Amino acid sequence: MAELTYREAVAAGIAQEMERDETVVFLGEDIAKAGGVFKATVGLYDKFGPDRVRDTPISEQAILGAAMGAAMTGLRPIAEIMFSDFLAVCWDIVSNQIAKSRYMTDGQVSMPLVIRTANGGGARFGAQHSQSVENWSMMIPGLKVVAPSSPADVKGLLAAAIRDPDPVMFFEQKSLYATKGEVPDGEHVEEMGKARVVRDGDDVTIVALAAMVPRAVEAADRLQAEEGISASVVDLRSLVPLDTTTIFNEVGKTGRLVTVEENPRLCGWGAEVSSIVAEERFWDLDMPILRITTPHIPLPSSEELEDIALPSVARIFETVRNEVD
Amino acid sequence: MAELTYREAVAAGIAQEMERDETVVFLGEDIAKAGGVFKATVGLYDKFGPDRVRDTPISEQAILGAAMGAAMTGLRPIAEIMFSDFLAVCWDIVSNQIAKSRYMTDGQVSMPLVIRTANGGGARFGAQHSQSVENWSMMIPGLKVVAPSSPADVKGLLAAAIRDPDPVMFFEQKSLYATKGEVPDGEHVEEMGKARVVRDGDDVTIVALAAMVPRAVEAADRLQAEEGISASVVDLRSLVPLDTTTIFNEVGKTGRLVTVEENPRLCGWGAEVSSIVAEERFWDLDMPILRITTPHIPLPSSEELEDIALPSVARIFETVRNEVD
Amino acid sequence: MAKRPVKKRASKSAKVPTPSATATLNDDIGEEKRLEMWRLQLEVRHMEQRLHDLFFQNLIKGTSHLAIGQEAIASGCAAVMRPDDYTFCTYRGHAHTKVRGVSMEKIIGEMMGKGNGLLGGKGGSMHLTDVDKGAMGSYAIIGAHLPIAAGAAWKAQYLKTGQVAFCFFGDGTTNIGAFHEALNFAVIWELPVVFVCENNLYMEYTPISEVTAVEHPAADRAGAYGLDSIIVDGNDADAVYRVARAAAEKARNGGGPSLIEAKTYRHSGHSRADPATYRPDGELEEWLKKDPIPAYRQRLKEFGISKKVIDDIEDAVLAELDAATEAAKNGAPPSEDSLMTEVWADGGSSWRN
Amino acid sequence: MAKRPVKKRASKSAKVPTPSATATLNDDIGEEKRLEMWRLQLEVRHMEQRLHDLFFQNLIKGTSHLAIGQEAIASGCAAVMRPDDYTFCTYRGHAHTKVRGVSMEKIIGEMMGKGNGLLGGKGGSMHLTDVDKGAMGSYAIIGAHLPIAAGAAWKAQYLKTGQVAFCFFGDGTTNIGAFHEALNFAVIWELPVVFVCENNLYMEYTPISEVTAVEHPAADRAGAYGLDSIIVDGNDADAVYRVARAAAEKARNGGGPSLIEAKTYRHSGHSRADPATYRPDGELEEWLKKDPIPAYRQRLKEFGISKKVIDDIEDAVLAELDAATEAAKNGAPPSEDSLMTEVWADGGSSWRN
Ligand SMILES: Cc1ncc(C[n+]2csc(CCOP(=O)(O)OP(=O)(O)O)c2C)c(N)n1
Ligand SMILES: Cc1ncc(C[n+]2csc(CCOP(=O)(O)OP(=O)(O)O)c2C)c(N)n1
Ligand SMILES: [Mg+2]
Ligand SMILES: [Mg+2]
Repeated sequence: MAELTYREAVAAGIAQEMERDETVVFLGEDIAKAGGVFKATVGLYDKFGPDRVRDTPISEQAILGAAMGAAMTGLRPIAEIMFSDFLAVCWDIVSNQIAKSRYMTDGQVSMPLVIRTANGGGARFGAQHSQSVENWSMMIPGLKVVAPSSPADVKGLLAAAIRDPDPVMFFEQKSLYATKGEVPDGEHVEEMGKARVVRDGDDVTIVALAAMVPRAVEAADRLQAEEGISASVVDLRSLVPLDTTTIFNEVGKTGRLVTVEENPRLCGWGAEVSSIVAEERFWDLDMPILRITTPHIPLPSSEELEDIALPSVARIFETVRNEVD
Repeated sequence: MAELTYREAVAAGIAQEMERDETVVFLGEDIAKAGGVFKATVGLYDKFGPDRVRDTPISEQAILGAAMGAAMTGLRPIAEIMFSDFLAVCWDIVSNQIAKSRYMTDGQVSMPLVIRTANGGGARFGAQHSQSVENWSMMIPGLKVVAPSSPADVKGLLAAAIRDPDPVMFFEQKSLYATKGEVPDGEHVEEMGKARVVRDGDDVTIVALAAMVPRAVEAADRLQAEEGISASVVDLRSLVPLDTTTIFNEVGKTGRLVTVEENPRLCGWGAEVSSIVAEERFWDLDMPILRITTPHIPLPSSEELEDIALPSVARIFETVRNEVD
Repeated sequence: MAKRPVKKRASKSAKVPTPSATATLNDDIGEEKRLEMWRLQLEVRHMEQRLHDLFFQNLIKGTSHLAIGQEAIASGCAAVMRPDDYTFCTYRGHAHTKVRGVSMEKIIGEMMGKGNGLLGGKGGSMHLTDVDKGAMGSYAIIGAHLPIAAGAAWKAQYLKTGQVAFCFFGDGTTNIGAFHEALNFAVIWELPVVFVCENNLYMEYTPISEVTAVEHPAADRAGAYGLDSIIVDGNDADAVYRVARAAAEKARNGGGPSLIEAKTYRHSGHSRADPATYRPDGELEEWLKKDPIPAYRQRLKEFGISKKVIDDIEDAVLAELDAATEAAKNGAPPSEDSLMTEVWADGGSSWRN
Repeated sequence: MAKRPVKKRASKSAKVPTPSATATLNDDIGEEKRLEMWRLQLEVRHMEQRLHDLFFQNLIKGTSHLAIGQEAIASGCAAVMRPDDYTFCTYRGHAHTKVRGVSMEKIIGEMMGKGNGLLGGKGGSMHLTDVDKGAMGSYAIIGAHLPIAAGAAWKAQYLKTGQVAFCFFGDGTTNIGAFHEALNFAVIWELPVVFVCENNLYMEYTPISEVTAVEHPAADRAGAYGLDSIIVDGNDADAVYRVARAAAEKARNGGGPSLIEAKTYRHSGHSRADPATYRPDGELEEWLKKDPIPAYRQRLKEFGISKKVIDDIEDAVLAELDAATEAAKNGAPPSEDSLMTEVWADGGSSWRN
C-alpha cells in the first residue's frame, strides 16, 4: 500500500494501463508537456512519449471525435475534457455519436474509450467551471458513468474503465484532487458497477457519490455520536451500471433512504435512484425518500455562497436528524 | 374557434407575437423562405420580411449565440433548432451561457428568448433524429421548459414563452405536427407553469407530456371501459415551472401515481416527479410510483422496433391494470 | 445577403490532366479502372432510383437522401481506395457505402427496416455502416464525422498501417464548427485523411451562396489550414479519381490531409419530402446535361470500348439489383428481442444489476 | 508537430501610419486621446498588479487571469468606442471591463467575493459584467462569446442604433468551432462587430504554434471569411487605436465585421496557478522590453508632454486604486439570501409552484 493523492492516482491508473497495452493513447489540452491543469497527468508524457500522450488545440469536438474514430478502428483512447462543464461544447460527439454508434450499427462498431473530466464545485470558480454533470451522462443510453471518491478507486476504476469495451465517462471530482488515501501496490483494477457500503448502519441509508461520500460519512459519524442514529453510507461509485442490488439490500435493512447529490436538483441521479426505490421497494420504506442536492441554481463563485449551496455535512446531519425521529 | 394543425399553430403563435411586438425576430435553418423542414413556419417570411425572419447557415452555435446576444441587448428572438437532437451541437450556448448569465451577473442580464425545436420519435428517423430531450433542459437551472400536446397549447404557450422575460425551451413533438385541434380565435395566450387535468378520475393519476398525453388518455378510456378503473390524466405542459400543486392534488385524491415519458429511462422528468412525490406526499401513496418510459436505449429506426420502444397505449393500459387491482 | 468578393484566395488548382478526346484509354487511369468506375456509378445510380421507387410504394419509411447526379464522386474516390481504407460519409451516403462493395440486399433491406438489413433495422437510411468493408458509418448530424474520420486516420498513423480515411460531406457542412476543428486538427497532427466536400450548391433548401462568406465553401477555406485549394469537376469520375489518388498518396506518404471541393448537383430534392421548388428555372436542366452517367458512357465509347461491354456491365448491375430488391422485400421484420441488444459490447442493454 | 508553411496567405497588412519620432502630437489621434489611453493603460496595469497582490494575500479565492503586458489592446479599443458600444471579453477580461469605465471598487470587490462586488459575489473573476457601461460580460468557456457578440451586433443592425460590438479573445480561441461559425455568420449578415484576437503566443501552457495550422491564427484565417487580414502591434495603443477606429467606422457604416490580430504577450502565467515555466529562456525578457506602459510613457515624453502631466495621471490612478481597494476590503460578504435570487427575471429561483 502506498499513500497517493487523488490526482496522483489518476496518473498512476493511466500509467498502469499504458504499460500493459500499446493501444492505449491519451490526448487533451495541456495534458502532455504541462501535466494537466490539475497536475493529474504529470509524468505521463515523459514516460510514454509524444506519440501516445498528445497535447491538442482548444478543439473539444476534435478531441472527442478523434478519440471516437481511433476507438472504432482499434485503439483505446483516453481523452481529457479539462472541466466537465466543457462537455457542453462537444456534447454531440458524446451523446449522439459515441453513445449511439454501437446500437445504430447493430453492434458493428466498438467504442472502447474513456473520457476523463474534472467535475464539481468547491474551488470558487463560478457557474461555468464548477458543475457536477454526471447526470448529463447518466441520461444518455450507451454511456457508462463512473465517479470515484478515493484515490484507490480512482486508480482501480480508471483501469477498469480503460479496459472496458464500452465508452466510459470518468468524473474526477475537483474538490478531491488534493485528498490522500492508501492505494494497493502493483496492478490494481476494480470492478465497475459495484457500490460500496463505506459505513454500516441500521437506521437509515445515505447514498452518496464522489465528494459527497466523505461528507456523508462525517455526517453519519456525527449522527451516531450526537443523536445515536446509526446510518449506513453507500458510495455508488458508478451510476451506469447502477448497483441497485446494494441499494435494495440497504433499503430492506434500514427502511429509510436519503440521497446526497452535488448536482442541482432537477433530474439528478438521486431522482433516478429515488424513483427506482419508490417503484420497486415501496413496501420496504418506513419514511419518505429524501434528496439532498445543490439547489436548482447555477453555482455562485464567492466562498460564502458556494459553501451554502453545496450539500454540507451540517445539512446532511440536520436533514437526517429531523426526519429520523 | 378554428381548427388548426399542431404545425399551423406554431406559425399562428409566432405571427400573433410578431404582430404585436417589433422586437420579436426569428432565425433558423430553412425557416424563412422554405417555411421550415416541418412546414411549421410557412408564411412568416412573406408576412414579416427578411429582416425579421432569417435563414441561417448550418451553424447552431451561431444561431443560439446570436439569439442570446440579441436578447441581452433588447430583442426577443425566437431561434429554431431543427431537431432537438441537434441541441447537442450548441449545448454550451444553451446550458452554460443562456441559462446562467442572469444569475452570474446578479440580474444585470436579461434573456427573453425562445428556442423552438422538434422533439421526439415516431417518424422512423433513427437514434439521432428522434430523441425526446426535454429532460436535458429540465436539469439545467435557468431554463424554462415547455412541451405542448395540442394545437391550442402550441399557440397559447408559444405566445407565453415569447412574452416571458426568461429563456424558454419550447419542445414541439414531431409526431403531433399533423394532429388537429380547436384553437381560440383572436389573441390567445396561456399561462406557463400550469398543468392541466385532461381527464378526471379517482383511482389512479397518470402524468404525461406532449405525445404521451393522447396515449395516456386513450389508455385511460380503455381502463374505464374494460376494467372499470377510473384514471385521471394530467398533461404537465411545462416542466419548469413545474406544477407540483396539481400533481399533489391528484395524488391526494387517487393515492396512485404513474408517469409516462417518451424520453429514455434514466434521469427523465418522471424520475424527478416521482422523487418529489416520494419525498413530499409519501404518506398519501397507496401503491408504488410507476414510471413508463422508453427503455434506456437509443431509438431504433425500423417501424416495428420503434413502435415497441416508445410507450404505447397498450403498455400504459397494461401497466396500470396490473398494478391497480 | 451581399456576397463579398473573395480576396486573394489561397488557390492552387489541382494540377491534373483533364480527360479529352485526345486522351488514350490506357493513360494513367486505364481501361480496367474505368470499367470499375463505370460499374460503381451504375450500381449507385440504379440502386438509388430503386430506393426512390420503393419509397413511393411506401415500402421505405422515415426519410432518405438520394445522391442521384453525384455518383462520380463516390465512384472516383472508391476506385482509389485500398480495401482497408476507411470511408466516413453522411445521411446522403448510400452511394459511399455501396461503392465500398457493401451488399445491395443489405442496404435495401436496411432502408426497408428489415431484420436482414445492414443494421438489423436499427439504424436506417441515415446510418448505413459496414465495418468489414471499411464503410465506417453514415453520420446524420452535420459535422461530427469530420473529426471522427481524423481519429481513424490517427489510428492508421499510430499503428503505421498505411490506411487512409476518406471523409465526405456537403457544402453546407463547411459552416459548422466541427469542420474547422477537424481541419486544423488533422493538419497539425499530419493525419492521413482526405476531406471531400461535395458541393451540390444547396444546404437543404437554401442556396449555399446565401449562407457562406466565400464563393467556394471548402476550397476558399483551405488556406486557413495551410492546405492547397483544390477544386474538381465532381461529375467527372476520371477527374475525381486523379485528385483523390494524389491526395491518398500524399496521405499514405506522411504528407497529411487534403481538402477537395468537388462541384456537383443533386437531381432530386434534399430528401424524400422535398420537391425542390426553390431551384431557379432551368438550373436542373443545365445540370442534367452534365449528368455523370451518360457522360461517362460517352467517354467509354469515345475510348473505343464496345457498346456490348458497356451494356453488359449495366445489365449485370440491374440483374443484381433486381435480385437484391426481391431478397430485401422478402426479409422479415426485425425480431422484437433485437430491440434490447447491442447497446453494450456484451450484446445487451442492461444498465443495472 | 511540423509547422506547415503558410501558402499564399490572403494578406493585406493594415495600412495605418505607425507612430515614430517624427509624428506630431496633434495628428489623427491627438493629445486628449493619448492622455485618455495613458490613463486607461495605467488603470488596468495597476489594478491588475493589485489583484495579483491580493491573491497572494489570500484575499481573492478561486482563480484569476491577468493581462499584464496586454493593456494597450483594451485601452486602444476602448478609446474608439462610443459609450453605448458593446464589449464582450473573456475570463482574461479585467482590463476590458475596467476600460469601459467600470468601478474599480466593484471589480476588486467581486474578485474578493464581496456582496458589494460588481456581481454581488455570484460571478467572480471570470464573469465581470457591467451592462450599464456596455461591458456585456466576460465569458469563460472558449469561443461562446463570439457568436453572442454577433447577436448584440444584430440587434444594433436591426434597430439601426449605430452601435458596434467589440469582441476580444485569445489566439487559442481561433481553433474552436464557435470561432468559425461566428465569423462566417457575422460576414454574411454584415454585422457591426469587431473581432479582436489578442495573440499572446500561448494557449494556456501550450505555444500556439504547436496547435495551429497557420502562422497567424486569426489573420491567416480572415480570407476564409472574405475578410482582410489585419495584424497590429498589440503593445502599441496608438496602432491599436487606429485599426480599431477603422474597423468601428466600417462597422457603423454598414460595412460589416472585421477581424484584427493584435500581437502581444502576457507577462505573468496563464492564471494564478501558473508559474509559466514552459517559456523559453529570454522570451519574457524580450517582451518586457516591449512593455506597453514604459513605451507609452516614453512616447508621451517625446511628444513633449510634461513629466508632471504624465505623473499626475498615474498618481490619480493609484489614489483611486488605493481607495477602491480599501472599500472593497471593507465590503461585507454576500448575504445568504442572495444565493437564491436572480435566476429568473422575477428576481427569484423558484422552479415549482
Ligand atoms: C447539426 C445539424 N444541423 C442541421 C441538420 C439538418 N440538415 C440535414 S442535411 C442539411 C443540409 C446539409 O447540406 P450539405 O452539407 O450541403 O449536404 P447535402 O445535403 O447537400 O449533401 C441540414 C441543415 C443536421 N442534420 N445537423
Ligand atoms: C471550451 C473550453 N476549453 C478549454 C478551456 C480551458 N482554457 C481556459 S483558457 C484556455 C487557453 C485560451 O487561450 P487563448 O485563447 O490564447 O487566450 P489567453 O488565455 O491566452 O488570453 C483554455 C484552454 C475553456 N475555458 N473552454
Ligand atoms: Mg449541399
Ligand atoms: Mg493566448
